[in-house]
Parts: sequence; structure tokens; C-alpha cells
Amino acid sequence: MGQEKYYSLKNVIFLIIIIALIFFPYVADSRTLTILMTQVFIFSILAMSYDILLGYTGIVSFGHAMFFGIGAYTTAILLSMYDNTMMIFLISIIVGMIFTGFVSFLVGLLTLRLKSHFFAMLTLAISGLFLVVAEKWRTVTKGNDGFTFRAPDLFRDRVFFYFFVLVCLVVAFLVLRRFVTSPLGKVLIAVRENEQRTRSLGFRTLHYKVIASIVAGVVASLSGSLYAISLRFVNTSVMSMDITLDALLMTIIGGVGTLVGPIVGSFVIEIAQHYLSGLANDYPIFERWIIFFGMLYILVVIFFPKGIVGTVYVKYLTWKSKKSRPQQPKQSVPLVKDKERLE
Amino acid sequence: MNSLLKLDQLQTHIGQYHILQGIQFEAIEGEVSVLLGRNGAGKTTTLKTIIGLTPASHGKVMFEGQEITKRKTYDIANLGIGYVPEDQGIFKGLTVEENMKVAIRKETDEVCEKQAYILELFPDLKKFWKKAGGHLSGGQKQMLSMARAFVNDSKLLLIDEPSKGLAPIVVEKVMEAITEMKKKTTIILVEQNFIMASRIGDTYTLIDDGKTVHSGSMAELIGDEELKRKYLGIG
Amino acid sequence: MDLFINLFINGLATGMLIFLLASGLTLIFGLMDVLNFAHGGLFVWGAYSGIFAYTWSGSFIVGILGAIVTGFVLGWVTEKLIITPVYGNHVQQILITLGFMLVLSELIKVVFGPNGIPVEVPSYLAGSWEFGEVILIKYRIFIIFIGFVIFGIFQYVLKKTKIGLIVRAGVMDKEMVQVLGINIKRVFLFVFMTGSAMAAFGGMLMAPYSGVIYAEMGMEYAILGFIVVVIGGMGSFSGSLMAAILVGLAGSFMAYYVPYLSLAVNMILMAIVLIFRPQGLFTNAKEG
Amino acid sequence: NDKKTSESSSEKDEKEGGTIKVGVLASLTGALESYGKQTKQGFELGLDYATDGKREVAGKKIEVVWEDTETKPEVAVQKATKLLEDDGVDFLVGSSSSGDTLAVLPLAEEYEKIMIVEPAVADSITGAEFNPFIFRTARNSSQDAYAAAAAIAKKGTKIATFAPDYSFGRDGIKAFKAAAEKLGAEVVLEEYADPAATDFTSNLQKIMKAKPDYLFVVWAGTNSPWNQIADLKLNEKGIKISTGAPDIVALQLMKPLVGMEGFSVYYHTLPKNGVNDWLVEEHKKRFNNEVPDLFTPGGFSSAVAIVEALKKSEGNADGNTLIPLMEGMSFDTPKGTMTFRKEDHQALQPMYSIKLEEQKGVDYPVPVLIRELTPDETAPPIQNKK
Amino acid sequence: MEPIIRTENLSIQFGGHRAVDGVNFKMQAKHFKSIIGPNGAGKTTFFNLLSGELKPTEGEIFLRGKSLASDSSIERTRKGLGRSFQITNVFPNLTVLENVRLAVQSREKVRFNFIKHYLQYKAITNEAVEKLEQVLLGNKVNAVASQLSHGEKRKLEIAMLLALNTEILLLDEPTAGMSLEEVPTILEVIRSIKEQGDKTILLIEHKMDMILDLSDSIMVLFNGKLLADGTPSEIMDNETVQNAYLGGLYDEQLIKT
Ligand SMILES: Nc1ncnc2c1ncn2[C@@H]1O[C@H](COP(=O)(O)OP(=O)(O)OP(=O)(O)O)[C@@H](O)[C@H]1O
Ligand SMILES: Nc1ncnc2c1ncn2[C@@H]1O[C@H](COP(=O)(O)OP(=O)(O)OP(=O)(O)O)[C@@H](O)[C@H]1O
Ligand SMILES: [Mg+2]
Ligand SMILES: [Mg+2]
Repeated sequence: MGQEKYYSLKNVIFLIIIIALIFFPYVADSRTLTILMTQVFIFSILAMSYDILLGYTGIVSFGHAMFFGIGAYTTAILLSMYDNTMMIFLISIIVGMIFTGFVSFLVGLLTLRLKSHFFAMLTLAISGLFLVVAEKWRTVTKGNDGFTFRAPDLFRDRVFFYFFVLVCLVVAFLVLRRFVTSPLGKVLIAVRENEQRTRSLGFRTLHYKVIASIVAGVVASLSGSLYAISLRFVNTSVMSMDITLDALLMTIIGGVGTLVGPIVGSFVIEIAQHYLSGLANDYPIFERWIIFFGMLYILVVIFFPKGIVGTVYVKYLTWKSKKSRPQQPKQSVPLVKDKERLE
Repeated sequence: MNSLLKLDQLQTHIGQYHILQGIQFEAIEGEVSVLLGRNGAGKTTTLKTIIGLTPASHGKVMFEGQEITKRKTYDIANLGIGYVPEDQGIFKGLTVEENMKVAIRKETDEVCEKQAYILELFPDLKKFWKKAGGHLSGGQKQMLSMARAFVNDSKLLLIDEPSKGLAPIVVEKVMEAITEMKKKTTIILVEQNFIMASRIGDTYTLIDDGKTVHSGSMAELIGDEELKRKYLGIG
Repeated sequence: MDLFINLFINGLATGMLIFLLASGLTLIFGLMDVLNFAHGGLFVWGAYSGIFAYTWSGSFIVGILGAIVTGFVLGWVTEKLIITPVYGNHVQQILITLGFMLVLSELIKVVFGPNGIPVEVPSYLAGSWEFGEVILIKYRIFIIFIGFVIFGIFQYVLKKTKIGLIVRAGVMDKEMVQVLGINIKRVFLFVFMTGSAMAAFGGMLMAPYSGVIYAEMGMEYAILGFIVVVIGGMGSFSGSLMAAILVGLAGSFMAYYVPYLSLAVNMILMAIVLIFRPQGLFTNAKEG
Repeated sequence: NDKKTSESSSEKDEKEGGTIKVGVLASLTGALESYGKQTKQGFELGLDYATDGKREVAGKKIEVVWEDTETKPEVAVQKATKLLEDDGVDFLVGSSSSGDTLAVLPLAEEYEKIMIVEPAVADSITGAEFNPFIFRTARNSSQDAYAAAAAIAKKGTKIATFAPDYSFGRDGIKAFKAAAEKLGAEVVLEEYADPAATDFTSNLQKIMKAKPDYLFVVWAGTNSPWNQIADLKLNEKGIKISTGAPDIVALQLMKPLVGMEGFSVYYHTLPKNGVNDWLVEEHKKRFNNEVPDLFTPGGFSSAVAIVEALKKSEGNADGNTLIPLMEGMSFDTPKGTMTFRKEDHQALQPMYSIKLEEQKGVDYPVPVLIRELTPDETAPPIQNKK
Repeated sequence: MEPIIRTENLSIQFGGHRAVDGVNFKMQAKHFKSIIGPNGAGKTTFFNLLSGELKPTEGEIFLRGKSLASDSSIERTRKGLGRSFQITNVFPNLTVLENVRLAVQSREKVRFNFIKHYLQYKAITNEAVEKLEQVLLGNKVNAVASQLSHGEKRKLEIAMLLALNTEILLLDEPTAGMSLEEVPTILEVIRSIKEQGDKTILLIEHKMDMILDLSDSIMVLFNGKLLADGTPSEIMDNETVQNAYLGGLYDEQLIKT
């Protein structure tokens, strides 16, 4: 079938990109770009985890920052309390993941029975409460000022850290990709499309939603840990609505339900932000660069209604089906209809 | 023998798919024209193209001598064309009463009378006047959808499979309603229930694979065993 | 007792203000089901243009009219440019309206400058009355009054006309409404413009209350508005009113009696409501 | 730009006497942008003042690179790294938010470059998070608190406090309480409100109940409680208000507080010295007759500090060389003479006891000097535990 | 013999309206029973109660003698109670094949597996295709469900039920809106299932000829109550049924076909 060929094409592209990324720090003209790319990778992981919720299970969460924040705080606190060794760091990632897994399990059980808007608002409330805890538990978190800590010495080398994060990204991507293309992932998609019908096929949908929520939470925690390391600093902003919105925007810009999309989205947003704000130094009209940044979102919706990857993918399929079967246009390709995907 | 609606070489694309590939059809004022054809033949798409939901890519839709091909759905509806979709188009969150209210264009005495008549015919609707549309039974939804189209003064009504899912005795009532409407309204009917179609239809048009393949008077079709077997699988 | 009255009146006034703010969202988010994150932007623009008109003319009434006109015009622009392509698609709505929000609040700085602008209460509404220990701030009484008037107007319009029904029907099935001969696009445009005008109006009334307007004020209040619309039950004006008052009162009393929790009070309130009455506090469960 | 060319050009520069690069981080967009702009204007002026407009010190040109942190820690780190790596700056200055600053501190240590903190106030910058490369020209929260206490606290005064419920407010009140109690006053009530709140009447009710002599308010952010304090007639009930005088925009909101006694970090009429006169005049000249604002002298001072330090080191910008030179260094600023305290590198500086008065031709209440507080009077405790 | 499924005083009330009212019904395994009744009689609601979509206000359902009171719709599907829906209820944005594959997946208990790629489960795909061919949808496997015509969606609905391969099949108007030409094919599909002899089938239909053709017995619901339950000929002779349900059109229908 045509599908298989597509997959292999996809893998080839995938490989080329990986190789390019491996050589990137050596050819890039500055370390800033390396750091920027590291940042892109970290947010890619976060956005991918969000895509599991939004794109594959159809859950809009306004509270994703809490998982990210838990990961970041766990790593920061453990590293500052104990030694700044690699061992502690790895332990902190695990601890963060276990802890978020537990939290997202509870939150999931509590919230996932609700319908879209209500669910979204409840997650907003719960993550709001986590933010308050981070603010109030000042002996540990130092509140909104936050605190700095030492990263493991290996990570002082930004290139090493770049590769470390890249490996995390690739692994997370491969694991998540398998996750969503597995039978379990297909059930998640079914839940997104029509939860009641999924139930009547004999699937316990709540379980699937909780699983999705846990997976998303755990992966978000990983990105939070990496984020903390990249800054060697943590404050309450890691729990803030801004983080959730970033994840959300990156996912949507790239294309929901595509997994590659969030990576592209994260790249687009970080790079646009970086260069637009840089332009402000040279051209006074870019002083208000945020206007252009906002317009970017608007243009993406207008020209890439399904997100960048989603739209390109659909265009590709249409083009291919036209090429391969000009005689039988009615033999349809799986074109996702412009129907709403949230409910 | 005025022609009220005329479809001329109508073609419709949905996305990249060429669904209607040449529909030729004419509705005579005061008659009931029946569209027949197998599943996926393009009957529903034909009706939707008339009302403007899936605009035609080629060809013309003429209504009372003017071309309405490119008009907006609400414009077309306001010319006096009603539509009963195959999935009933009930507003699930609104009550039966509210469904009727949204549908009624102007609350004249005549409309009230008609409403009373149709509620008499389908007493279930009266019984569940305050119930949410989404909670009605399949047949009740069908009745409500008919009632909504019935209360307004339409010159032309497009009805898509009204008898589907109705108890035989209710099918009779629907036929009664259609006969009542027929006094003032021209009707285009898509119907799989051949008994019903043959009883109330004046003319028929057979659609297959998005094209008109046959048309004529209903009496002819009833007599033509050959045609019935070939296209309708009956006889 | 005096204390109770004080807390109550102040909570009520805050609640009313939240209601005014949320009433636009009740139309746009509750009724039309559009996740409009740019609502806060409309709110700020209303505040700035209203205050501009107020300072320019010296009349508070002119200021209010200025805000409402701005709201209508911006509503028109927003609906046409931003919302029309994304009806029914929440994901796209989030993205495009957040983008527009950035544009709107940054444009404020271009037009009115980056600094906050202080606002004074018009002299006839300034100050307070004192009855023994009870202190009534005049402007708050004014807001409570306006809140009830607005509520009354909306209730009347929605009861007496089909417009509410049409919007709800349009959200459920746009095509079918058009089949019934209704130009749903125009209805949506009109409702959206009204909602924007309400946001602008709310912003204008908020300005003297907080004493200052600034470009970032929009988002904070918009989130509060969303909370109120959800816990009041989507699209229900009486629900939003009750929820807004509840939020106002809870804030007022908690800040006094349980100050430790006052940071979290809105979130706790929302969490409790959603867990125990997910369909909203004040709606019957009819609509699923 | 290409890495190689920038590297080689900087090498070339060094041979010809070289360039000193200063990277300034500030919030140039977002909620804190007006602070960022003040710092920026102050810094440029300070540089010109200290180098007599030549922008050269010890034969080296001074070049400034500005970066916007957007008030986001991760952006601040990105931009700081860019400054340190790509631009190869010798000094960092910044930034408008404590969070951004804290996130950047370790980089200064890692790259062994001096960082002048301006105008972030968090105590922890020169406290728990201190590292030797950090010098702060800005005052810290404790200094504010000491100044505030000096303005109102006397033996037996009863004081209630009111602050936003996050680090800034909590730290400020903690320091104030310590300072006030040292002076013999009693803090009878501490009230905190949601930093985003708009209704403060409940808190004020409680304060009225406690019947203090003074209400000391720490507030930052545009949603201020002043109107409500006036509406509830606290003053008429015998509760005097005291707070820090903020920047001019925020002063406009304080009309209800005319007559209030408090403290100020800077207002352009308060200091009496030549540097300030120059600043005010030059500022008006350059920025269509506007006067310098709250954080302008801070930016100014940080520029002066850098130039003075370079003078001492004869153009050597190496961090480790500079640290001993800068410790204890005094320099003249619009606020008078500042001194980097040896122990925690905090610049001790004059503060001002003030009263808000209405003045003709000014549309906001003007801080009028009661008394200048000496640097020693407001010297905060040393908190970096080393 | 113990009936495979049995209800005891099964009732549900919506507001003031009893949609199903004290129904006592039982059915032997491998039996074919049709349910008829006027619109709004409570047939679909009865199915919803059996399948667990709705909870009864009174009464109980027993499957192989065991009460189902505490089982959700999920449990019931797993215990062998599968259904199709009257109002088409599929996954609109998935392809036809994926729709059916999900049903097969559920039956094969490939539920939480996340290690292997789903395409590696070839048997599942093959079986799904097979089911689609059985209901004459073989030419639409890759079409997205929302693009199907009404009749095609009905077929998909049946294919999904067949794929679940449950012991008891609840069919709610499977041929509503299907063209005259295709009804016989679906009828053949149902008949062949019946003739395999291992399924218990409950069918709601308004097409009397089809019912008479297939049913071992017919039960009549009227206003939520069980009006009659008996062999086809008993029911057809029942005068109440004649008046309340069939009306005059029925005779003609019989003559025609
Ligand atoms: N939105 C769409 N996108 C793609 N194809 C469509 C769409 N809607 C309908 N089709 C296709 O167009 C053809 C005709 O559909 P239509 O609904 O008009 O058939 P119909 O004659 O009404 O059939 P039925 O009797 O089953 O209702 C079908 O093959 C269907 O798959
Ligand atoms: N969820 C619900 N809430 C309220 N009333 C309901 C609900 N579901 C069904 N009803 C009512 O119960 C009655 C029985 O409905 P049901 O759908 O079972 O009828 P039916 O026998 O399947 O009819 P049809 O042949 O028209 O499909 C109807 O009057 C309907 O309005
Ligand atoms: Mg059809
Ligand atoms: Mg039914």
C-alpha cells in the first residue's frame, strides 16, 4: 500500500534531520544558536507531551504547566539539596516522573470525567493551586524569586548538554510515536473522535484518558527537568499559565495530532521570537515586535489551518492521490474533515 | 404546467470529489417529483445543491425563472424553499417548542393554524413539547423535522427520506401531511419506500452515480417491471 | 454586623464588575461557543478609548459611549477578520485569538504609550457615604446599580426575541439554521459585536474602580471572566450573574477571614464547583 | 554575523587598544518595559557622563549591546549567553526583574565576568544566591525597608503593614519589621493581598480594626490600593499612610495620598549634587524635556561603576582582576556617593525621607525631602552568610 | 432452559414520562426476536437499557441468570451484548477501515498494547476488511466515515457490530434509509448470521416484510409497555397491533413484495 512507502519516506527525512542536528553545533556560527536549539528541543518535548492530550485524546488542558513545573522543581530542589552530580540529576528526573505520574493519575481521575470546557477549566484551577503552593512553600521554593543551583559539571559544556537534550528528544519522539501508532494509541484517537461510541465498543475510556494524561504528564516532567538544568535556576514562572500556553501554541502551530508538528511549532515560535526581538535592536519599527509575533499566529491559522505539519501532510496526500489515481477521484484518501476535533 | 425548478446539467464537487456529474431535472408546479436511486447515488447531494449547501460547480439551478445557483443558502430558503434533511437536522439542545420557534419565519394566524394541524397529526410532538430535541425517539425527530418544514409557507419543499424509521401507521400520516402540503406547495421527495413514493409521486427521476438516468411519470414506472428490476431491485 | 455589611457590599460590587466583564463573554463564549482569548484585548481597548474620550470631553458619559462605540467597531473587525474563519474550531480559535490578543495589547502601547494611565472617578461618583461603621463607596453602589440594569436588559432581550435561540441553534447546526432562512453570519456578527461592546463597557467601568489602566490588564480579567461563565453555566446570564457575585463575595470574605487562602480562592471555588456540579452552578442539567 | 569574523575582529581590536563591551539585559517589552527604558536611558547618560561623552576609558572604546529579556527567565539566560558567547561582552548589566536576574547570576560566575545588578531588588541576589562576580548598584528590599522604618518608626509607634502576597512583598515586610522593631516600634498587623487583586477593602477593614498609628504599604504593580485607602477614609480615622514613592507614572495614582510621609529611592529634586544636576539637565535635553525617573539614576550609576572600575584596572576587564578593585570602591552618582560593600557587593547609598505634596504645574504629588538618610543608616544586614 | 437474557419489571422514567414501563421479557439463546412498536414506544430506550447506555429507574436485567445492574455499557459489551445504533454513531474523522478495526481490536482484547505498531496486527486488519466486504462496503475502506452517504453509514454501523462478534446482537433499525436495492443484501447478511446458529439476535425494524421473514418471535412495545410477545402469525392477527401500529398501508406492502 501507498502508506508504507510514505512511512519509509518519512523515516528517510527523519534520519536526515537527525544527522543535520548532530552536526549542527559544529557548523553553527554561534553558541547562542546551540543554546536556542537546546531550548527548542526542550519545548518540543513539552509540546509533544501536550499533543498526546490535545491531538490524540482530544483533551484540552489548561494546566499542563503543573507537570512541567513539578519536573523543574524536583530537579532543582534535589540538585541544590544534594550534590550536583549526574547521578542525582538522573535520580531527580526519575523522581520527578514518578511524582508527576502520581499527580496526573489523581488529577486525571478527578477531572477526566468532565466534558471539554469543564475539564479545561478544572485543570486551570488545579494548576493554579499548584502555582500557589510553589509561591507559598517558600522555605523550599523561595517563592516567586526562585533560586539558582549548580548543574552537574558535564552540563557546563553546552554542546554536551545539547546532545543530551537531543537524545532525550529523539527517544521521547520515538517512544511517543510508537505509543500513538500502537493499538492503544488508536483507541485514544477513537476516544477523541467519539467517546461514547468507544465505550460501547467495550473500551474503558476513562482508563485510556488517564493513561494519556499520565504519559503526557511524565514526559512534560522530563522537559521540566531539562529546562531547570538549562537555566540552573527555577522560580514560580515554571508553573505559570504562560508555559501551558506555550505548549498549546507550539502544538497548534505545528499541527495537532501529528507529533512532528509540536517540534516544528516549538522551532517556529522560539526562532521567530529570537529573531524578531533581535530585529528590534537594528530597526526601530521592530520595537513593537510582539505585534509581528501575534500576526504570525494569525497568519498560521489562515494559511495553515491544520497547523504547519498537518496542512502540509494533507496537501501531500491530496497531491499524491491526484497523481496516482487520476481516474478514480472518488476513491478517497483519508482526508480529515474540517470538523472540530475537540469534542 | 409551469416549471418551478429546473436543474440543468448540474455538477457538484465536494472537496476533490466529483459527486454530481450531470443532473437533469424539472419540477412542475403543484406536483410531487420523486428522486430514486441507490445508496450513494447522489440524491441527497442533489437536494443540498438546490438549497445551496453544496454549491454546484457547473450547470444551473433555475427557480421561478431566475438563476439561484450561486446564491447563499438563507437567500434561497427565503425565496420560499424548505428542506427536510435526511438526518432531520434537529437542534438537539433546544426543546421541541424552541425548534419550532426558530423555524417559524413570521407568526401569522395561518402559521398557528398549520401548527395546530400538524400537532394534531403528530400528537407525540404536543406531548413532548418541552422536551429537548436530542431526547426524542428517532421517529419523533422525523416528525418534528416534517412539522418544522410544514408550518412555513413554502413554494417548494425538498424532503429527504421522510418515512425512514417510521412505523407504518405514521408513514400514512406523513403521506397525509404531504398530501395536505401538496395543495399549495411543490415537492421534491427522496424516498426509498417505493409504496409511499408510488402513491404520492407524480413523476420520478432516477439517479445513478451522480447522473440522471431516467425520468418520467410515476404511472409509467409502476407499469414498467423491467425498469423497476433494473434500477430498484424490485419486482 | 457592620463589618458584614461592608464586606458584603464590597464583595457584591466586585462581583458586579466581574459580571459586567463576563457578560460579553457569556455571549461570545457561553452562547456562541467561541474561545475568544482576545476578549481581554477588547476590554483594554474599551478602557483606553473610553478614558481617552472621558479626558477629552470631560464627561464620563461621553467616555462610556466612546468605549461602547470602540467595542462595536473592534468587534466588527475582530469578527470579520479573526473569528469568521474559525467558527466551530476551538483549536484554531485559541491560536488566532491569542495572536490577536498580542497584537491588540501591543497596539495599545503604540497608540497610548507604554505606561499605565491614572484614572479618576468623576466627581459626582467620587467618595463614600458613612453610616456609623458602614462605609459605602459611591462608585461601587453605582456599579452594582449598572450591573442590575444590564442584567435586566439582557434578560428582557433574550426572553422577548428569538435571537438567543437562533444563536444557540446556529452553534449546534449552522447549516440547518441557514436552511431555515436565517443569515446566521449576520446574527453571529451582531452578537459578537454586542459582546465586544460589553467587554469595552466593562473595561471602561473598571478603569475608575482600579484607578489605573494598563495594557496588560486584559488577560487577568479575561481569565476571571472565563471562570465565571463556566461556573455559572455556559450561556446563562442569570448563571453568570450569580457566579460573579459568588466570586466577588468569596473573595471579599475569604480575604478577611481566611487570608491565607485568598490567593487561591478563585481556583478553589472553581475546582469545587466543577467537581460537584460540572454543568455549572445555576443551570439545570437539560443541555448536555 | 559569522563567528570567525567577529572573533578575528575582536582580536584585532585588542591589538589596537581594544574595545570593552557591555551587555545590558532589560525588559524592553512587556509589563516592566518602562523600568527597562529608564535603565537604558540612565545607562547611556551615565556612560557619557563618566567618559565625558567620549565613551572611552583607559584608551579603550566602550560598546554597549542591549538585549530584551521579555521578563522571562529562559529568554534572559538565552540572551545573556548570547552576550557572553557571541558578543563576547566583558560586563553584564541587568535586569528589570529579579527572576531574570537570578537566572543569569550563575552565568556571570561561569564566564568570570562582572555583572552589575540594576535595578532588581531581591535580597537573595546579594544574599543566598550571591557570587563574587555580582555587584549591585540598585538598592535592595532591605534598604527600602530600613529607609521606610527610619521615616516612621519610633518608640511605641503601632504599625500595620500591607503588601502583595509574593516574595517581593513578604521579604519587604520581613525586613521592615526587623528594622522597625529595632527602632522600638510595634508591628501590630501584617496583611497580604493577591498581587493581582483589585478589591482591597477586606484587608483595609482588618487594618482599620487594628487601629494602628501607621499603615506601611509595600506595593508594586499597577493595581494599587490608594483609591480605596482614600475611599475608606483611613487618614480621617487617624491611620497615617506610609510607603515608598515610586516612579512618576505610579505617583500619578497617589493623589489620594497627598501628605503621606514615607521614603524615596530617587526623585530628581531630592539629591543635591552636581552629578544629579547634570543628569536632570542632560536628560531634559535629550528626551524632550522629560525629567529622569526612578530607575534612571540606577542605570546611570551602573555605567559609572563600570567606568570607574576600568579606570582602576587600567582597562583590564578581567573579572577576577576587577573583584578586589571594586570591593569597597566608591563612586559618584546622581544619588551621591555609593560604595560597594566588601562583604556582599551591595552598593550602600543615600535614601530619602519624604513627604508627598501637591505642587503647581505638576499633575502628581511630589516627594519633598524631609531628610536624607545616610548610606550607613540604611545599610542592610549582610545576608550572604560567607 | 434458562433464558439467556431476561428483564424483570424493567422501567425508566424521564421526567414524568415512563418511556419503558414494567417490561418483563425473556429470550432463549440462539433465538431471533424482533421488536416492533410505534415511534416513541420505547424500543430504542429498551435497547439503551439492555446495553447499559441508560440506567433503569426500576427493575433489573439478567444475562444468563446474572444481574447486570452494576455493569456499565463497557462490561456488557465484553460479556457479549453488542449493539448498533439507530442514529448513526461512528467515528466521523476516521476511515471506514479504522472504524471497524477498532471494533475487532476490542474483541481481540488488543487494548492496552503499546509496544507494537498497529499495522503489525495484520489479522485485525484482514478481518476488518472482511467484515466490510460482507456488508458491501469493500470499495470504501479508505474513505473517511463522515464522507459516506447515509446508507453507507448504516452499513458501516452493521460492520462494526459484526466485528465485535458478540453473542447477542441488538440491531436498531439497521436498514433505515437503505435503498430498496440494498436492503435485500443486508437482509442476507443478517440471515446468514442467523443461520450460522450461534447468535441471539434482537432486531428493531419497521419493515414488516423483513421482520416476518426473519423472526422466530415478535414482541410489541406500546407506550413503554410490553403489549404482546409471540410468534409472527400470532402478532399479525392481534387486532390491537393492527390498529396501533400497522395501519392500512401494511396490507398493501405485503401484496407488493
Ligand atoms: N462530504 C463529502 N465528501 C466526500 N464525499 C461525499 C461527501 N458527501 C457525500 N459524499 C459521497 O457522495 C456520494 C453521494 O452521496 P449522497 O449523500 O448524495 O447519496 P444518496 O443518494 O443520498 O445516498 P443515501 O441513499 O445513502 O442517502 C456518496 O458516494 C458519498 O460517499
Ligand atoms: N434521554 C431521554 N430523555 C428524555 N426522554 C427520552 C430520552 N430518550 C428517549 N426518550 C423518550 O422516550 C420515549 C421512547 O423513545 P425511544 O427512542 O425508545 O422510542 P423508539 O421506540 O425507539 O421510537 P422510534 O421508532 O421512533 O425510534 C420517547 O417518547 C422519547 O421522547
Ligand atoms: Mg441520502
Ligand atoms: Mg428508536
